[in-house]
Amino acid sequence: MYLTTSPIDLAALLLEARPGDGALCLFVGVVRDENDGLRTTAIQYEAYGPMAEAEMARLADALSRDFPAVTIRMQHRVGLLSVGEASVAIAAVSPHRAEAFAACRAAIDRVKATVPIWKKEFHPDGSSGWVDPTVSPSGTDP
Amino acid sequence: MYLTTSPIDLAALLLEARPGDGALCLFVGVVRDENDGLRTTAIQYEAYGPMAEAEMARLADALSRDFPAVTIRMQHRVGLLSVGEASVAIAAVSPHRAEAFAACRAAIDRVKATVPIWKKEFHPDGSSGWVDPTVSPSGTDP
Amino acid sequence: MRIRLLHFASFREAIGRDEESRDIADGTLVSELWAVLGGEVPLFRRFPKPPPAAVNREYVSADTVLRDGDEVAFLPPVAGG
Amino acid sequence: MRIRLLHFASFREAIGRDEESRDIADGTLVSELWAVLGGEVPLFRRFPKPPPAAVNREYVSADTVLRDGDEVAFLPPVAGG
Repeated sequence: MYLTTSPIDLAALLLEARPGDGALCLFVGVVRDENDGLRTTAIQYEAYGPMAEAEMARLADALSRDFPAVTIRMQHRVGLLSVGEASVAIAAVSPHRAEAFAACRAAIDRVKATVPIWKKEFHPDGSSGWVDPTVSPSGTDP
Repeated sequence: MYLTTSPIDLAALLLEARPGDGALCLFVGVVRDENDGLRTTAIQYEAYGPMAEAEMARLADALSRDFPAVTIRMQHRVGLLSVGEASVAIAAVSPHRAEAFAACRAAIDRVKATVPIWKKEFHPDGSSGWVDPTVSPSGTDP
Repeated sequence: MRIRLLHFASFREAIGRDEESRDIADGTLVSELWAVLGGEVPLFRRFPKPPPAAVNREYVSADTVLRDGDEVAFLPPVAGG
Repeated sequence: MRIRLLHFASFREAIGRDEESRDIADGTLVSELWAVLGGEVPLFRRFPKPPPAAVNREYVSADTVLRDGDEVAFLPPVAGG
């Protein structure tokens, strides 16, 4: 399961190293208090669950082909998250660090580009809005 | 203190995010069971302690200048480590992911290049040897 | 033939439901289904071309022919991470 | 004048001690101190030029002039991480 409604267990993701692995790169996306100049109090993550699971599995397969030495674990949280909570975490372990960094970076970039997950930001004045990275480049961050 | 003789507490390194931070990149170097084709059972890390502390502080200052949006935490372990134990951990948090990855990668590269720490590898046959990255390129890994 | 149509995020809010079944003509293309929805939802007419679409939980191109029993979704710009 | 000299890792093992005090001539350069050590330790003579050196816990160049009370170390190739 790549999606979770519970807080992401980073320690569990970190347990991945095998005896031949010398490098672990972990990326964690965290809910920020601001996006494009607007204050954010919380973010609702909504997924097309079964497709998001399938798409992340396809992504994991593609990453295994592109980075054969790397083992990758990913989790994406859905539901209502507060500022400071982890929305996504990706752990990449490999014998050497270059491919751990490269695979981890590729993984988060691809997750953001193709996995059917959406987020609605809530602002201090009670307003809210869906983030559209195609019209607001920094909406793709972190 | 950047050096520690105790196991690195990854959870403590991860506690770093501020409300404006949306990205965390953690790198962990782990003792591998093999280096340059030789099996490894353990590694002894030795440091020029006071200089290593000073050098890592200088490194942290330089990284703050090069990546002003990023907060970095680093720990390097010294002493005798078994396969699978973390030798170094670097956490970089920032508003966006690009600079978190870049700063984390730069940090581990610089730690390996300049901090006065040495490692002696122990092999299954009882032999041992100091790792010299200048004659064995992959000795610089992870 | 009959398909199942799912709606997410801003599209779900615009159309006012998250799921429905629809009878459509045999041979209907993904792009033609989008045009039908555009007749019902003003927001959808603002798209110069159909948004990314999924059939049976995989991305497909707009010229894909729909089949009976398909699970279809048009996807607003994704924003995971 | 008197300096404190520290030895680490392979250099420590080659010279057989981790620390010592030495009396050296005023104005001795880092590179000259290395040459003195080369007279005592065969391994050190195999270096075509002095290895990285630290004075008072900072990297210095080989043409640095040593001063009384300095803490000096020649550093084998570092291998942290």
